[in-house]
Amino acid sequence: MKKFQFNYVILLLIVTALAIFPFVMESRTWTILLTQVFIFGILAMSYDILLGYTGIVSFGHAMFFGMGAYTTAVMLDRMEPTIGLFVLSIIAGMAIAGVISFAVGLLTLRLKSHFFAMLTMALSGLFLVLAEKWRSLTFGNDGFTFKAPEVFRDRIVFYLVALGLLVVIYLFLRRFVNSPLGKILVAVRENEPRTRALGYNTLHYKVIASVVAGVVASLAGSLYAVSLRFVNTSVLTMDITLDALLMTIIGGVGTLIGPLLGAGIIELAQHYLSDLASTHPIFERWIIFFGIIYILAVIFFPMGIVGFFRNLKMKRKKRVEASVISSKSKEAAS
Amino acid sequence: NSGTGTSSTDGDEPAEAAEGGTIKIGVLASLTGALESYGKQTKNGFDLGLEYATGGTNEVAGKKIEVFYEDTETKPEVAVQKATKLLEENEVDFLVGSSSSGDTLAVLPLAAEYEKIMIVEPAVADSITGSEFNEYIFRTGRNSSQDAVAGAAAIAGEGVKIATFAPDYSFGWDGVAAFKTAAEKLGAEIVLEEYADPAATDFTSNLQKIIEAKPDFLFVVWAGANSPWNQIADMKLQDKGIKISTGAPDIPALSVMEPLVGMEGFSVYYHTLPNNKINDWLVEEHKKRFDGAVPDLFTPGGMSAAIAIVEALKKSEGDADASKLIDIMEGMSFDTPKGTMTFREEDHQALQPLYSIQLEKQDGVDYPVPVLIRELSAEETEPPILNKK
Amino acid sequence: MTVLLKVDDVHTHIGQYHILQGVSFEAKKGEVSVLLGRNGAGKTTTLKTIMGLTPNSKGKILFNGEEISKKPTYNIANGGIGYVPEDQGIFGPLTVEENMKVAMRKEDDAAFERQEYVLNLFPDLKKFWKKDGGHLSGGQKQMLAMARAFVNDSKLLLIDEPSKGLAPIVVEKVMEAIVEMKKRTTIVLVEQNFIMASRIGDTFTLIDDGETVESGRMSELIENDELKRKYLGIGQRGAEHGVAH
Amino acid sequence: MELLINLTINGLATGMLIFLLAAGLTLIFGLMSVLNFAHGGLFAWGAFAGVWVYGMTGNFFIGIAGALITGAILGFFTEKLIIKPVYGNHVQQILITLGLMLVLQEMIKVVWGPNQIAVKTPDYLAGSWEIGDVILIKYRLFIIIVGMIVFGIFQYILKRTKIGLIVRAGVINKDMVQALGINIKRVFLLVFMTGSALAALGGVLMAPYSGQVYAEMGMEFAILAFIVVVIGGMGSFPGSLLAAILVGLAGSFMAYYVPALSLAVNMILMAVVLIFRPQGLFTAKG
Amino acid sequence: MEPIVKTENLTIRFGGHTAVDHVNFEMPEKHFKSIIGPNGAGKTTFFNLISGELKPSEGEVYFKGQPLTKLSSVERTRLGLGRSFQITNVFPNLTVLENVRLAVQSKEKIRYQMLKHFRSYQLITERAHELLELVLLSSKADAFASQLSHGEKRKLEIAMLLALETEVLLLDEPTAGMSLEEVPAILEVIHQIKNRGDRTILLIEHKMDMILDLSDSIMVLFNGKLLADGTPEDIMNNETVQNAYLGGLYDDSLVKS
Ligand SMILES: Nc1ncnc2c1ncn2[C@@H]1O[C@H](COP(=O)(O)OP(=O)(O)OP(=O)(O)O)[C@@H](O)[C@H]1O
Ligand SMILES: Nc1ncnc2c1ncn2[C@@H]1O[C@H](COP(=O)(O)OP(=O)(O)OP(=O)(O)O)[C@@H](O)[C@H]1O
Ligand SMILES: [Mg+2]
Ligand SMILES: [Mg+2]
Repeated sequence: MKKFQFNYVILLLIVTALAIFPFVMESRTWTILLTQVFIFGILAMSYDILLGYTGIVSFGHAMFFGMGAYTTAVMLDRMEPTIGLFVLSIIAGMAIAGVISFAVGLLTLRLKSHFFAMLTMALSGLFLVLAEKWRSLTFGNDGFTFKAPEVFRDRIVFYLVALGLLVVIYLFLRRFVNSPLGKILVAVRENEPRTRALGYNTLHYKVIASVVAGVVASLAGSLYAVSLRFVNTSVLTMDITLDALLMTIIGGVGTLIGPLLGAGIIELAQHYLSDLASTHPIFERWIIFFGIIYILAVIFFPMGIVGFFRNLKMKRKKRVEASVISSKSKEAAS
Repeated sequence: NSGTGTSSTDGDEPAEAAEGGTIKIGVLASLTGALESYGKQTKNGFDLGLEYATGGTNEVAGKKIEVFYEDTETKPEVAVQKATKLLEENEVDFLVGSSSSGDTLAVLPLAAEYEKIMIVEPAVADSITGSEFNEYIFRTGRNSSQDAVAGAAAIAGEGVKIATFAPDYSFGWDGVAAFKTAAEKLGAEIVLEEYADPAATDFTSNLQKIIEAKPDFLFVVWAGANSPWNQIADMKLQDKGIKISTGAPDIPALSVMEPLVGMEGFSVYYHTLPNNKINDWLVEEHKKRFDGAVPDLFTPGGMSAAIAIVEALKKSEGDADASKLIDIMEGMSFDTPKGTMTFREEDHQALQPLYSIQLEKQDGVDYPVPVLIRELSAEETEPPILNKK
Repeated sequence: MTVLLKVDDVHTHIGQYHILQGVSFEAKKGEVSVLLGRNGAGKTTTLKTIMGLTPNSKGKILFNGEEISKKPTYNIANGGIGYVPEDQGIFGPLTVEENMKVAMRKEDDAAFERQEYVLNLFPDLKKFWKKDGGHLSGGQKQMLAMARAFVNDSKLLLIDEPSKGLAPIVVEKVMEAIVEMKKRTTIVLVEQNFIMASRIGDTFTLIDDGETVESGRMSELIENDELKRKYLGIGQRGAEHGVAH
Repeated sequence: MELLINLTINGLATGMLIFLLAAGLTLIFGLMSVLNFAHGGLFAWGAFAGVWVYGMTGNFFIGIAGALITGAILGFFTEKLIIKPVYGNHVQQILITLGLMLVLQEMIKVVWGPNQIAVKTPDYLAGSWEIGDVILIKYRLFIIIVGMIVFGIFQYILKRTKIGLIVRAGVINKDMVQALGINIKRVFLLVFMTGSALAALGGVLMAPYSGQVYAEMGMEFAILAFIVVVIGGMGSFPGSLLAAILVGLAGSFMAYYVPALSLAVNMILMAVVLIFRPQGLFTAKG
Repeated sequence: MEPIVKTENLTIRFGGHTAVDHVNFEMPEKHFKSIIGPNGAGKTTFFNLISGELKPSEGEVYFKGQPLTKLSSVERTRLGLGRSFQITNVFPNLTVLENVRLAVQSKEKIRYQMLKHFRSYQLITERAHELLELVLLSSKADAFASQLSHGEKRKLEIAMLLALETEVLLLDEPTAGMSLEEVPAILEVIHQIKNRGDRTILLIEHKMDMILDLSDSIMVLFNGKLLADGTPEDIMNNETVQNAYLGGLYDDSLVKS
């Protein structure tokens, strides 16, 4: 499958556009909304590494998101909230997530699809309970607020930071999936036993994938916590995992850029629909429309949005090819 | 920094033009999801409250009042988004809300950051006026401790043995902790603290334990639809001489408490409990407006929040500057459907009366009705001060 | 002899690919018609198209004089057509017994007699009756695939490369079986093993690049070295390994 | 002694209830391997519809019938409109059924309002017997019986008929099954409808048990159902039954002896089972 | 010279059934041996035991004198035991080229490189194309493997095995279902490898003439037991082999195709 060429120029344009956006568009709501989109975009991309590239359906991804969120929140709360500490807390969170995802990976990745998915769900469930019970640290389900570094009080700064990190992560992950190792991940997704027979130790690759995904998810978590200046157990709930899942699928699994779009679409759709609700009473039950969006998404974009456009490209390409093939084989015949 | 909220947004509302200017209030509530009914109660209450306090003019000190409602969906991140929208786009002068403690806690720092008064209603967590307190926060809603004190007042006494049963998360733990101090102050003895998974299908094991502890009372702290009442009845606790006590919830939840008819407990509000003009007006109007429906648990709360704001503005001649308002509101007393409330200086918690009640079956009503035993005065239910840093 | 199956200028598209570009042949009652052609010629697709698994975009498929090409697969099958796919289509997690059970359309005595017959033909299946189909050996899978088709009394059997992966002695048995089947049913056979094809086939159809290039009585093909060389590569260097000398 | 009996009986009853919640999913997820996140929605609809009919007619059993029919009808449309395009594609199944879940859950609020609705246990099933210190809650015994009946019926159907085989075969290789003359689409539709009806049954039986129905009950218990189906071993009724009873007993005993962990009991159970038995307790053959 | 592959009492049981039964065999280096035997004799299982897909219930496999039981199939492949599969086993949703590239990549030991772009490894792609040429599959390079016909898949299977360039090649019915026209080509490929004389090859086939043409020696498996192991002549004259495997029709050349 040819990789969709998302060339750097467009990328650059979009990024610069986004970078100047908050200065031209004064609205803070947008700044905040987009910051959310960036953060969940990072989370969704990390999930795509699992789902899209390695073919692993995990129901426990929130676990790593939550680790990042809590590590950062606790550190900023207990110590003087400086930029340095913020960076440190992110790294700490990633480290923890890395170690845990490694252990969890070794423990769970031997299991087959459904059984794996449910086991991850169980483990992240246990982390949720832990956060619920370890109140001295987490204040349980009420959670706690904390001070973000002074510079972030201006939301634009944080917006730019999130955007920056998003771009970095995107470029990194894109290189990662286009590396030889990335190719092997895809092989694992397509036919694990065969991959082993080619001399690749598939468990290693699955663990690597889940560690990368876990670490990136933790980064998203850290940013999320800071964007709210608040954390509670909701960062560890199934909802987070499902959000990541939905964004990935709507955008198109195994496309990396897709999950980003997905994040945008879901966040915006949610924003607008719930807005409508406050204006037009018919939209009081806007969640219904939200659900319908999911359903239509699958029916009209079964491969996700990016997947959909790729297929168009493919089709055009193939038509040409098809004719080539048949002509070639004709030659062969004579 | 952008936090002053005075940065001009694109497309000013015409309201701004109205001479004397406008006061803007942003109300955060769960208008969808599990807490939907709470959110709606607050909303209706707040509308009526404004109308009552401004005598229908919807103006205070010559300024129009404009209200914006936002749905937090009971998700902290959404709450923050919506709150910021209110503060930035709508440039509200007050925040009100919200239906869940999580959402509210997430929004608290914004009030401080934007230096706007936030009236907390009806979120119950002690930490809001405790560890997470900041000076912009005022709470018209009662907190866990007040519930607890009221609960204790209803049943605790010298040598009374009490077991508690609560859901196994912050709300439950807070509630029980607060209740314990209150009850023990009254000389009661807590013989057992049981916690259960709020989503559990089966509570009988916990009840089993409670039975064995042989308490005089079982005090239940509960919230959420999946309630234990049926199983309490099935396990025949009452027959075993264990009296049940708990806080009377809102009407929909009351309707599932059939099995507990006769129990003594406390209530934050039921429309027949308070006896004052404002409440009569509330019930009256509410019935008119919502084809016969009576105000429910958190409707008066919403109303009280509105009244508090209007009263404060009257005193400040419509000046919405937070620092001024804080001085005014600290210690301010105001009349609400639940009688007179007073924002306590130290933690801005509104001291308010609660009600010690008994559940009775009344014909014509398809749910057990809380009937007044006695009103617990604001002083009596005064909670400990928890925001000493 | 009456024509049971008539495939008339059938075109089939899979995705954007134009796979079959005009396949035509007839299968007469009680005969064995063999489809021949190099890898990728379109033999399997032809059978799939008849079964309605890859619907044709053009042309007619008449079974008993009735147009079946627009019918859903299960109707076609119930109309009395049995199919032995190239990839055997064994239900791995199901036991041999269960595989047979799913296949058996009517569970009457006749059916169980036929089952007895095939189990005697392929004793391995009886031996591994309770074993997962997925755990069978390659050849045993092939046997099971055929057994599944043989238990029903079909008017027409479509068999895709039956001899593939079978030990010579079993190939021999399969041939006997097919000859036996001929008495009751008509057979369309895709077979690479030319010897086998030439022995049991009555007619042949040569497919190349999705088109019928030649068809006629098998005897004619056996005579016609030119054809054999052109489309079957028989007689080229190394191809001695393909046929008897 | 009485204590143990009580814990065990209540554990069993809860287990049976959970089994009933999961029975439908055992067919849809376990057997047809459709990741149906809308199961909870069907479950809740069964509960509300059933309770509504029960309220109208005053007869609990008519209520049950109502639930079954509602479930079947919902199942019919769900399969035709939602599931059919996504058979065999778990990723799409997750998205589309989650969408459906939201719709179903909110529609409940549209039809019956956002508040929970109280449900009375019919008098002849209400209350409990007390023998010594052993408390027998009538409704729970009723649940146990219904559970056994449902289990019996489906064991019989799956053992005696080919239907189970056909579904499993169809999941593996649809084309081949059709080439064998089976209208697999129809079979799937029927099985899915049955599964939905069972989900609805679980819902309506849950109602008097907990004394109320509320829109969110779906999501809450769907998770439980998934846990049971998976640790039971995808698509095996004995597996689901055993798993459900394990969950029930574990819950009951944990809550008594290790209350601190009772919040985590299901997760612990699932983790332990899967780590030591990665294929679940039973295989579909069991 | 010590054998490159050796088995001692190699045995595996599936439930009651013994699929491979105390097989002792030795494989001299750079030797070409074919394995024949009735269906279900245990040939593929024997391969699976050597390549590590299955673990023996008894006995041991040695590679250059080193016992393998502890090693996974992965490690064995890396050591130099490559195998092709009887039931075609490729990556259906990847292009034919990708399929082969993955095999080459493994041979080139580019296994954990995650920061360079895969295109910076031109040689891999080039090598992959060569191999496709070799098995006459170039025209399908960009088609998805799932779109190949059966015979084409068999060729891909072989290309992937060759890509690994392992010392020992285990070929499981490489030409099953390959058309008469294609067989010679594949045969040609195998011949080339054999003639290069640096590979050890084990071949499972039912096409007798092909076996006779290629093999230095033939071993016969029968109900999991090693029935005979010897020169083609000995085997062809072996009573049991004729009756139980080749069948009566042997002399009249049917079996030769
Ligand atoms: N799903 C598909 N998509 C695209 N092309 C396909 C697909 N299936 C088959 N083809 C192409 O159609 C042609 C015919 O395939 P088919 O399987 O009918 O050949 P065949 O005659 O059976 O070959 P063989 O003898 O190897 O089985 C081949 O070139 C193949 O590449
Ligand atoms: N995983 C397994 N579980 C159970 N039985 C098995 C398994 N694999 C193989 N068998 C049995 O072991 C025997 C040998 O199988 P194997 O595949 O080795 O035969 P084979 O010699 O390759 O036959 P063929 O020539 O048909 O490929 C067969 O009877 C088969 O049923
Ligand atoms: Mg074919
Ligand atoms: Mg074999």
